[in-house]
Amino acid sequence: MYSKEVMEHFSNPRNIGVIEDADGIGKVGNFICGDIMWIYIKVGKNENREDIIEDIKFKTMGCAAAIATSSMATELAKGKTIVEALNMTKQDISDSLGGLPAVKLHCSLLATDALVEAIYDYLTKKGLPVPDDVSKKHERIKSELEKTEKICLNPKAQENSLKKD
Amino acid sequence: MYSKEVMEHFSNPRNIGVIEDADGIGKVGNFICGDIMWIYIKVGKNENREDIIEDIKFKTMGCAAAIATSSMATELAKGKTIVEALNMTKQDISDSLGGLPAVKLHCSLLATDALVEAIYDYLTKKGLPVPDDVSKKHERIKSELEKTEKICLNPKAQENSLKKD
Amino acid sequence: MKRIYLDHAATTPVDDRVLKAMQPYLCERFGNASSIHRIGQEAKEALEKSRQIIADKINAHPSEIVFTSGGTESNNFALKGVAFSNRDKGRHIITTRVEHDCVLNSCRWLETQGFKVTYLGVDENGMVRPDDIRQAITKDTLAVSVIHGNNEVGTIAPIREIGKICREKGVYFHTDACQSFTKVPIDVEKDYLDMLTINAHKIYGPKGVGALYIKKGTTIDAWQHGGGHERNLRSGTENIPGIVGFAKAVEIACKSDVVQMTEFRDILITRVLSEIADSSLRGHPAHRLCNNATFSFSGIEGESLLLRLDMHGIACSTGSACSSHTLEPSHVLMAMGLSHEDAHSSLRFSVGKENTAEDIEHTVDMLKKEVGLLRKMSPVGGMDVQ
Amino acid sequence: MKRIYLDHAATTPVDDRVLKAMQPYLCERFGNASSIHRIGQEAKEALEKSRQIIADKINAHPSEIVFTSGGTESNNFALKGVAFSNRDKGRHIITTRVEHDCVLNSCRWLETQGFKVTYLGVDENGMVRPDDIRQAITKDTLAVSVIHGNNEVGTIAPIREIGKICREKGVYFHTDACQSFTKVPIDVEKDYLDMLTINAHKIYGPKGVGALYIKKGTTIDAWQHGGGHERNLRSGTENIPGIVGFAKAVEIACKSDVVQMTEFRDILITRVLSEIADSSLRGHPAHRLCNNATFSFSGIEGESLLLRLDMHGIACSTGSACSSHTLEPSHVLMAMGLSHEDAHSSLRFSVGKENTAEDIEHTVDMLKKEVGLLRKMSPVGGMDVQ
Ligand SMILES: Cc1ncc(COP(=O)(O)O)c(C=O)c1O
Ligand SMILES: Cc1ncc(COP(=O)(O)O)c(C=O)c1O
Repeated sequence: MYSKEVMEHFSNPRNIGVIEDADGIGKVGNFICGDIMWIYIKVGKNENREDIIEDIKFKTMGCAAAIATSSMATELAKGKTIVEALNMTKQDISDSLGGLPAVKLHCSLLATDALVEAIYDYLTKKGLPVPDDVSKKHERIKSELEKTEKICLNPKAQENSLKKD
Repeated sequence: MYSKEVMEHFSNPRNIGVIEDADGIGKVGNFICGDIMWIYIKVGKNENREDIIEDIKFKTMGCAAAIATSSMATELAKGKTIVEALNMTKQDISDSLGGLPAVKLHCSLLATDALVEAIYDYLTKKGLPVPDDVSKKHERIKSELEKTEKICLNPKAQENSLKKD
Repeated sequence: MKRIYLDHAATTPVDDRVLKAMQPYLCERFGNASSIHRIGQEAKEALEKSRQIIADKINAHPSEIVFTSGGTESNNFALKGVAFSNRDKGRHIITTRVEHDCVLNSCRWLETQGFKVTYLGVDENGMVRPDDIRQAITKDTLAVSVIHGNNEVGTIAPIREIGKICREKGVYFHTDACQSFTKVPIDVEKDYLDMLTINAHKIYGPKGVGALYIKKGTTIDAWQHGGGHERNLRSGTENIPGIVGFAKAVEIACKSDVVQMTEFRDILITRVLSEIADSSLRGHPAHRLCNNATFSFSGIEGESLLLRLDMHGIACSTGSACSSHTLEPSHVLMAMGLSHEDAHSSLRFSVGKENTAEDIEHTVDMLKKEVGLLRKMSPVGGMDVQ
Repeated sequence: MKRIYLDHAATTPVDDRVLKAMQPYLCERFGNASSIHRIGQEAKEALEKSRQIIADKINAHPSEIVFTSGGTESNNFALKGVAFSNRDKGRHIITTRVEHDCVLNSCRWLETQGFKVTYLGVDENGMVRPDDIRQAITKDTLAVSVIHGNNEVGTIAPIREIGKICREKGVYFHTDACQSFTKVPIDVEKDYLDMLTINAHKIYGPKGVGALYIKKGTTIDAWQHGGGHERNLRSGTENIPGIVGFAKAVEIACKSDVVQMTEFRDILITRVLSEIADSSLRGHPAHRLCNNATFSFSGIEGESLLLRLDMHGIACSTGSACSSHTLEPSHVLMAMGLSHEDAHSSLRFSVGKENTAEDIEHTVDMLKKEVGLLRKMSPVGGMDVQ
């Protein structure tokens, strides 16, 4: 079901934990699927004086795919400039993991979302200019979170589930 | 499927053949089931000067039940008075054979019918009085034969058959 | 007494290699293919490998194969699933009068549900005329279902020709290939098939397993609802040992077996027709299954001949169902225009790969003897034969 | 690494004695039970003997047992067969929100065919209230279907009480006993059952075999049409080895296995609840299947815990289907009023007779370890536990 890479990152996830004095925190979650992901970043500067992700940690409650994508996303982001990190796509993550099952692709989106949110948090906290696309992404993420929370409270939503055995 | 007695009579049927100078011949058949039964009788007298079935033979085309009931019916009838033979029921035959499958019960009726027809033939040929119930039976047998022949010529009849494998 | 089994059209023994392939999946690798733990995933792998093998055999994509509990379920599913799913597009189905009962009775049931069914006749060899199908197709027609290799008389229908007509007319084409599968080549592309029924227990695989090929894009409703197995088309915990056995049976089916069965069938036919008077071959003389030899022996009822052969350890089958379960003669033989008498006097021999030349010779010898005996008993035509 | 299988509610291995009973019917006594020759009649005898064994187990008459391809087919057949056969008498069916998907999805399909279905809720233990059923029955009600032993949380429904209500009200009562069969005594007379679904692969029998008990006199249509097998109620060549295996599995099921499973289940429950913080038992604390222990571990998603246990060779199952096939949480847990989060954090352990005490102890040890690890990773409630 899962690739070897997914199982490897799931078995030995990198960058677990919190950063106590984090510069930004991104908290996302899809309550329906049951995945919740928090990403903490510490921002530094590289030799070109660009903002880079100096340290990154995550906390995830979720399926194997959610944990593996968290691990992979943090691995990929570490050391990247903020601009590079923002350009990371869910495809990048899933490719690095040797692919994800179709129903699990949303996990890799969740990881990029968490990273965007952490960066957004950092930018707004610092009073730095927030690029347009980042604002837009932030709005989308916020509204989706609200939507899934609403579905969770709506008992109708659970009537279509399938369970086998 | 069949009782031991049926299989025994089917394997070694008694009284097969024709009686060239028969006193009576009964020819019955259910074309739909594919059973055709001819019974030949030779009539003699017992010590009380009653008509008895001195000899009896049959020719049958039919399933195992048809052959076994022919064999059993002729066995049972041999030596009986005509009155006794006429009183033989399909139940007598099927009981003597240790029972028949439900769909095959009609075979034992066929055998008693053939016997009735042979006796009817003997009585009418000899100009002897035909008891009322024998006439009635003869009429029934004749009309049933015509009915099944008609069904055979009616292609609709075959539309409901079931075949397994 | 050696047993000689000549009823392979009814069912076959499980091949040793099939049993061996199945065995690990019964006691050790027994997982449920829906389970995500390792033992479940092993089952899933076996399932998908089996699907691939079967798809390859008929030139299909694995995602087009749905496993079922057998030929009966596949035929029910194909006909009812397509009918219910497309009832707003039409209500008419075309089939033939020589189908297996699971097709006929599915159609009859559909008639009670508001569908109209045309049951096409066949010629005296049991062959359906493609032109009849062309003419029967109306604007209201949803699907055509024609048996590939007839289970009673062995006639092989021209499915490619029929498939072409259906494709041109835009109606679905389904064939029931339970008897022909692995005996006659089938290519779902070249034969223009939209659906194809196959099963395992006719090809030395286990009972209780079959499949339905469903061409990608076919509009069909699931017929057995539940946990969403088989891409939501057929729910129910997958019978992994059975499916693995099915695939193995497909894998080991080979040309040389077909050649040998054909040879035995031909010896049987040649000897019977030349050595037993008033015997006739039923079904098409040339376009027939490699293992089917069905005869009528005039003056004899099939069941009694069958049972007398059974006493010699020889197993065959009546063309007619009269003898076992109903009193009516075979609908297939009647559709071919046989009289009731001829229909009742029919016997089907279906050879298998484990038969030997001596089996066949011995069978003909016993057949001659028993036909003679029964004819001596028979009032019909009994005088002039033997 | 020793494999510890604790997913017996999904499927069980085939017992050696079952395999041994089946084997002769695969290769040697492979006949078709419809064939009238000896090899067919042998198969028929095995079929009827098996039917007797199963009938005896539930206090039914053999003629009331119809063999099918499994629990899914039996449930589909029961519901659809009764609905279609009685549609002129009524259109209403009552079931619960905690049924297996094959009951729920059969009902949903029936809704598309003009039937009305009431899906009754349950209490927080997954228990249906008989009084709700009494109140839901209207003049239009045809049948009530309630799962006996719940496959996810193990709660055992009071079928005798429900059956009595149905009998009084004159509506058919069906129960899906796939999980409870041979674990909880069932008596079709005393439990007022009109229909009962059972299958083999949950009780150490083979996959692909089940049965439907149909009380004599019940008005029900066949759902799989064909050659008229199973007294015309379910056509298709009978899967004799499977059926023989099913009967053997029933025969060897014994009280002492139930006692042992109960003991292991209780060790599991006691240790988990006392040694793992923020863990809760799901399902009824007392009225529960002897082999089911379902927990929620707050702050953890079930699938990841399942997979981490799998790395230790321990096989269990998520209460939620999210992890494998859909993204939604278990409908059973949701019906019991759990939050999405709790539903996602559930795991089902189902013990079997071949488990050992060490299996259970080792499982709890590993569970403690992995729950701790995953909670360290988790943002939810991760601070205060461990
Ligand atoms: C042509 C044909 N179709 C369908 C079937 C039914 O298949 P099954 O016995 O697997 O249900 C059979 C044999 O039984 C058959 O010969
Ligand atoms: C309660 C219940 N009903 C029905 C089924 C379906 O049975 P089968 O897998 O034999 O189709 C299962 C298990 O799969 C079950 O647990």
